Amino acid sequence: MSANNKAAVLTLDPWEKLRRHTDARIALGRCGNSLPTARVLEFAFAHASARDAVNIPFDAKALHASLSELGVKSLAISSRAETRQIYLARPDLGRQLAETDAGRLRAEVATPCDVAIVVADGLSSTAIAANAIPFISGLLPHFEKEGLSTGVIVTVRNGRVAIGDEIGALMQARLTLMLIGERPGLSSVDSLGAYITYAPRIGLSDAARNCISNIREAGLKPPLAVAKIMWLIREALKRKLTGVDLKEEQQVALPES
Amino acid sequence: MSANNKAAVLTLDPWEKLRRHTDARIALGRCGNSLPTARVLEFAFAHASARDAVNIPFDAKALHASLSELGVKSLAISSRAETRQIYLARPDLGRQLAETDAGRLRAEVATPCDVAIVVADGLSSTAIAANAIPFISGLLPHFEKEGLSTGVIVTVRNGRVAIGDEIGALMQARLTLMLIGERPGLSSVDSLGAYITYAPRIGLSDAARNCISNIREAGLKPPLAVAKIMWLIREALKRKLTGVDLKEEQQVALPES
Amino acid sequence: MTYQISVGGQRFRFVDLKALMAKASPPRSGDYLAGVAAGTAAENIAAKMCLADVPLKNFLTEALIPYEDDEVTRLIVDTHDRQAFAPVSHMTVGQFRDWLLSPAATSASLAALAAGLTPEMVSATSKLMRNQDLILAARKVEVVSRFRNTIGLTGTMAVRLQPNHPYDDRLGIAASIVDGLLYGCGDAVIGINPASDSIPALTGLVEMLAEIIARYEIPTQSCVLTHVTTSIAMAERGVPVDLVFQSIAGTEKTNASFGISLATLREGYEAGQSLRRGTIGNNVMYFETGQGSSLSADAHHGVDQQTCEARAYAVARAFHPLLVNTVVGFIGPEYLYDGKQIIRAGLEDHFCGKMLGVPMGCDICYTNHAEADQDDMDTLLTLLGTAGISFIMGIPGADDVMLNYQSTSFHDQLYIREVLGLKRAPEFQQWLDRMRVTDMHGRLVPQNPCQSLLRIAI
Amino acid sequence: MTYQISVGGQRFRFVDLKALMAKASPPRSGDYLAGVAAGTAAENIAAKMCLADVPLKNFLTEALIPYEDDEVTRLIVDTHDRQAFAPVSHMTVGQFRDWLLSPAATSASLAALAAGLTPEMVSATSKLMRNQDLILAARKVEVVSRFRNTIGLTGTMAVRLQPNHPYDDRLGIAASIVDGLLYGCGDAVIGINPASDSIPALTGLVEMLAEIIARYEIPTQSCVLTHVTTSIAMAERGVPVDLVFQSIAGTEKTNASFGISLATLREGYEAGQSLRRGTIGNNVMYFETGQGSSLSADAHHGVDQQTCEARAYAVARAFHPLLVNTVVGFIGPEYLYDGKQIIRAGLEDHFCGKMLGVPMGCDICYTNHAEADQDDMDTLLTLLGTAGISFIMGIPGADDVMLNYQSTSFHDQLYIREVLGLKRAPEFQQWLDRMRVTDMHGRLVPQNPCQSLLRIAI
Ligand code: B12
Ligand code: B12
Repeated sequence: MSANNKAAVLTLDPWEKLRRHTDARIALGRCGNSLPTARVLEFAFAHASARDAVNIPFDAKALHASLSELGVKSLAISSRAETRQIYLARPDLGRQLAETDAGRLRAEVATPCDVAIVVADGLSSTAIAANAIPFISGLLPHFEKEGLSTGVIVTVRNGRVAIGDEIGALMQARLTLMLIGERPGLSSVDSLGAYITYAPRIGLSDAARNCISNIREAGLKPPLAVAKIMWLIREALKRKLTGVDLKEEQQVALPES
Repeated sequence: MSANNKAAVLTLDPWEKLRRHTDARIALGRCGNSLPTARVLEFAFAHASARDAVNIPFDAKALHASLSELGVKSLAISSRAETRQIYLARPDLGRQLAETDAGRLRAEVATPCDVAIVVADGLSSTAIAANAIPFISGLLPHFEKEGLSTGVIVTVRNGRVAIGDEIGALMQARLTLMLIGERPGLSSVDSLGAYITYAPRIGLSDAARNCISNIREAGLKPPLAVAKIMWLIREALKRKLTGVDLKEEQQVALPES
Repeated sequence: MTYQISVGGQRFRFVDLKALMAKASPPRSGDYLAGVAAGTAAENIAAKMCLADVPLKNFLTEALIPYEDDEVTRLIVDTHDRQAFAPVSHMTVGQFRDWLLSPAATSASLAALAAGLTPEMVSATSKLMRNQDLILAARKVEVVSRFRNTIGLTGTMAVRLQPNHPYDDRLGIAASIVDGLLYGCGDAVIGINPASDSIPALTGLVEMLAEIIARYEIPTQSCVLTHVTTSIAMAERGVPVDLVFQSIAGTEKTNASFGISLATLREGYEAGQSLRRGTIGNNVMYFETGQGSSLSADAHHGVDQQTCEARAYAVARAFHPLLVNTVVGFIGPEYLYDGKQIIRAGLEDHFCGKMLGVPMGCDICYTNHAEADQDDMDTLLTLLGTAGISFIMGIPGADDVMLNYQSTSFHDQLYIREVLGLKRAPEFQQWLDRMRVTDMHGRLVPQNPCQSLLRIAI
Repeated sequence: MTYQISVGGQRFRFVDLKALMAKASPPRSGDYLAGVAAGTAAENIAAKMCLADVPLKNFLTEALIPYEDDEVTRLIVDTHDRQAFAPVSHMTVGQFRDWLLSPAATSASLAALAAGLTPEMVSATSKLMRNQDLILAARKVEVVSRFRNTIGLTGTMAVRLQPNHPYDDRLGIAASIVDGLLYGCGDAVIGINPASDSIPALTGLVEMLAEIIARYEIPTQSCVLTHVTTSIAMAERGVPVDLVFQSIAGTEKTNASFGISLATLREGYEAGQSLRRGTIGNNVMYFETGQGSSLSADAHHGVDQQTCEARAYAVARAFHPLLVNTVVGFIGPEYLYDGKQIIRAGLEDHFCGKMLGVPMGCDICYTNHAEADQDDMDTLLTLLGTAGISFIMGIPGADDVMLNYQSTSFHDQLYIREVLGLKRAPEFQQWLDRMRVTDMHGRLVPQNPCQSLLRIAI
């Protein structure tokens, strides 16, 4: 029996050095055809952590503090999904403003604006905690330079992408920029998505938006994401549309790997 | 294609007449190797019904009314499993008397008795509703004839077999006779089990009991079950034991099929 | 038309065929969310019983979504082949289930029948079937498609190599491709979900894949899973697009929410054909689907989510796809709550797709907000392997670092090949032997650093 | 000895090996009920990681239930074969898992190893394994046992014909036997659970089965599943008992609650042997087990229910059983809550039993108070078929009209044979051909009313 012969049990993959190019789980090796024990358990632990990440409550207070440091006014509202459990089961409720909040928001809106910036926890409040401020602080100077007005920044607890339509409409914005926590993965629980919708109003479908995804330090870094979104916003306002008919054509240099 | 040829689809089993001997699902036929649609759906409906049967609440009032018609005093108590859901999840609680009930029972007990009769819903209150009275009304005349005393008949909501140990001890009974609803099956949701335990006291195991099962009209009919239990009770009291060392040896005629 | 039945002393009424179908569906969260599910277990079974007695013919006259309102309904009705339907046209849904499981239903008779079946018929039938029935019937069907290799032969199972990267880094993607090829994956397609939507960036990815496939003469095809309109734009510029991808769904309105219509798909199909990049076949489309998308887009018309899904396969088959992939647990628990519902849906989708003649694969997967884990994936993989699935996903370590969900891994496909003896697409298998990735029995051989495929990632 | 580990910035402590094992178990209701389960998913995985590093040797010195207190522990320790253990004695639990899945673990090496393994070792290993691992490893093992036919050969699966009746009516039982035989079932055993506990009644049943087997020269064995002491009593009176049955569990105290001890089992074994009724082998014992029985009897000593169960197989193997059957979902949701937990437990039990060298079958089943249905049974059946299960149950229509639970049916075994190509015990298959129940490929042939086996039920 070759039990004493460790080499016969584990087959290593001689391309481990490729791991520096990606977070993907490559070159894991195998015992027979199977994943080695250590890899199985790492995966299981990552799964436990990702599941927890879904339920970490959104810290709106901290976000609002940081926003006011940036000198921006903000307003915290909620969707109709009152608990995290309801949020998961009822995406329809995550797309609607809690009843009293529509009024509160309307009261805040003095004049129409170009871009309504909305920040929602989505499926990962961690994504917001980690990436919303880096993104917004990179974005606002561009807005200022290009003369784009924003209203109050609205933060949403238990929000879905489409809730930005109602918010943008209430704010009489030409375009909604929604920053939302993407569902957590095993290797990244902090990935941010940015969705833009021209002429936001209730009832739009996803075909009417554009999206930039995987915004985070180990993904599309916030400064690069800002450059991409600025290109899209400029084109959208110029061509008066977002969605499938708007295709990103600019050559953005990707970071070195 | 032989689709038009119905015979090629369904293979019948030419022993359907054997069905008169049993409720078992025999001679179902087949399409290829599979169960015909009608049989699959009958099964599914029976499953839905059996699941419901587990949750039909125990109608203690009706039982007590019938018992008093038989001229017997009875006392309704509960186990510590307060809801049906808790009952299913926590068999340990189903084995313990609710706190105040022990006192209530003690107050009822004037003198020791030979047999403590306990009736518990178990997993099927339907079994109790259908078979407890036929069984008890057949049993009591034998008790009277043979001079066996019983105390108050105790009925238990959300009870397990072993709760009879505590009750029998409190009643200072020589033996507990527990009638309990067996878990519902697809073809019978009303099957009663009868368990006897000599010298009942907390902490006994099932090795110390005997059991008669499947008591119902389409199973072991109540009168026959009474005959069997009387034999066991007599032997138990004579030999001062129940459990694995007590084996039923009498030749009981089985009903004709 | 209303439907009714008495069972167990109770009378059950169903306002129409749509309601009957919905209430006959095995329980799942999406149908509850949509408010179309049965209220009790008894009603659920009664609906099945009632549905069992509905003649298959009824589905040809009683459209679940009106002909006038929906181009998918029009496609289904207009392309229905009455002659192919004839052999089963006298049957009820229940009799059809029996027939499917009987020896009368063979690989040949089922192939001939496919064009005569509508998605509603097969969806209805599946609702009467247990898991074992879905497996038994599906494994009788052989759907073969070809581009640069042969997918779907009985006894084979292909794998999509899915080398995603969070910012489309070429070396990162290449590293995953190497990993996948050296684990013997990639015969279904080497398919990247791009994080980016920028045409220049996507073009770069398409070219990179084309180059790898050409350099190593890999008998497989590539795909960059971007929006069909983007693929069309690239094809028009002469970018070497192999397969044209699109997410599709079973109602016109859902497709509209995806920014497509049948006309868009037709354009995509023609764009793909125009490039003539297939060598042994012309199946140029790669579609993805999944229960819940119509409800998510508020475009389900009160039709249960499984039937919406089956209708997506009718959309697919109109374009002779190489691959149709139900991404079964991808969206989340609001549509398929847990492992059990995902497993059931995976088996249903595979069965329905195969019955309709579509080359059906499954992304056996779940998200981190659902009640499921890798054990459930092992289970569904084993069941679908037994059912004769055409292809599955291969993702490094089962963890997609860009789409944020878990699927099947390169190791998982080895597992299922080992226990069920499933082979790869024959052309690809020969190539693997030639490249010394596997031995002649298809078993992996240990690699050394001189393996030429390693050069892909430098 | 305490165990600890740091993962993800958190430190986890486990007071002893018993606690570590319990907290490393996949979630199940019984371990929660017992208060031994991990509190969080993170703790559960951390426990697995910690357990992976425990040397297998530790299980030989750190008894989960003290040697002094429990005769099952004494049996395990006293019969442990150090020489058989040698090849893996240097491994940790995690390394042992890897080894099991590697080509080093073969049918031959695993057979040689069995006596060197303790139930705690295999239980610990299983806790690190995914469903696919449990399948892959178990299918390498071949455990063969014999009485009047050969059970457990690779590529075969036997079926217990279970013809129960609510009041042991002979004709009722005979009717179910006819049904089962004509569906090609009964090679594992024709085994009745008697409703009655009366010795005269039981004797009648034993004689009836002996007579049927003799009259039709069926190469199989019978069993009346009464208490072992009753079988002993019958054997002493010369009643033709083939197999001696007993429910067993993994702790002395649980066995006591069943009214047995190792000594009782030894007596039963000798009683069975004394009758010399086997023709081609002497495996006379039939045992049943199932997770949860120790907790139910308040006799688990804080050990998790799966480990208690694995210890039952150590009890079983001491008596060279013909059949060991884990009745996996039999007791109820308080031990295995739903289909998922039942499926997982079935795979674990099969794996652990096979590793310990026991001829493992499974009663794939559930009760009406559990969250499970026939779809879950189809799933588990397919998985266990793939894993190489020795035998399963065959019950008319899957509905046991006496024990009140649902299991696998005569039809179900046909399904799994069809999709996986599993054969019957060879002697029994030959008999079925001879009796024109099946053709030479083992496929059922249509019957007519002249089939002589129909006379069993008149
Ligand atoms: C889930 C998902 C879907 C689901 C959405 C349904 C649902 N109920 O969730 C389905 C499978 C239907 C889907 C479809 C498509 N998706 Co998508 N999807 C995702 C995914 C994995 C997660 C999104 C998320 O977490 N949202 C956050 C939650 C909290 O918000 P939500 O309100 O519940 O989710 C909404 C949005 O996610 C939106 N949505 C989903 N995908 C897309 C894509 C685009 C372009 C837009 C505008 C909106 C959109 O749909 C949801 C319901 O309204 C992301 C990857 C990622 N890491 O984010 C890709 C992703 C966003 N999708 C992508 C693409 C390309 C598509 C398709 C266009 C593919 C195609 N060729 O058809 C289609 C069509 C989208 C559309 N216009 O409707 C790309 C976008 C690339 C880009 N930069 O533009 C991403 C980044 C993945 C990828 N690289 O392939 N998708
Ligand atoms: C479930 C069950 C078991 C479970 C019990 C564990 C549990 N937590 O439930 C297990 C698998 C461990 C079991 C074991 C045995 N059982 Co049993 N069991 C049943 C079953 C299917 C259902 C019981 C029920 O619904 N009880 C009602 C619920 C509400 O009460 P409970 O308090 O939760 O249940 C307790 C009793 O059921 C008791 N119990 C279970 N079986 C037996 C058997 C005997 C003889 C006694 C005294 C008590 C007993 O254990 C439970 C926990 O304390 C019945 C069949 C039926 N239709 O009733 C057979 C049945 C009662 N068992 C039977 C037998 C023979 C046995 C065994 C003796 C088999 C053997 N040879 O070892 C063993 C040992 C029992 C013992 N002395 O402990 C026979 C009894 C025949 C008779 N007339 O005496 C029955 C009728 C089935 C059969 N025909 O084979 N059993």
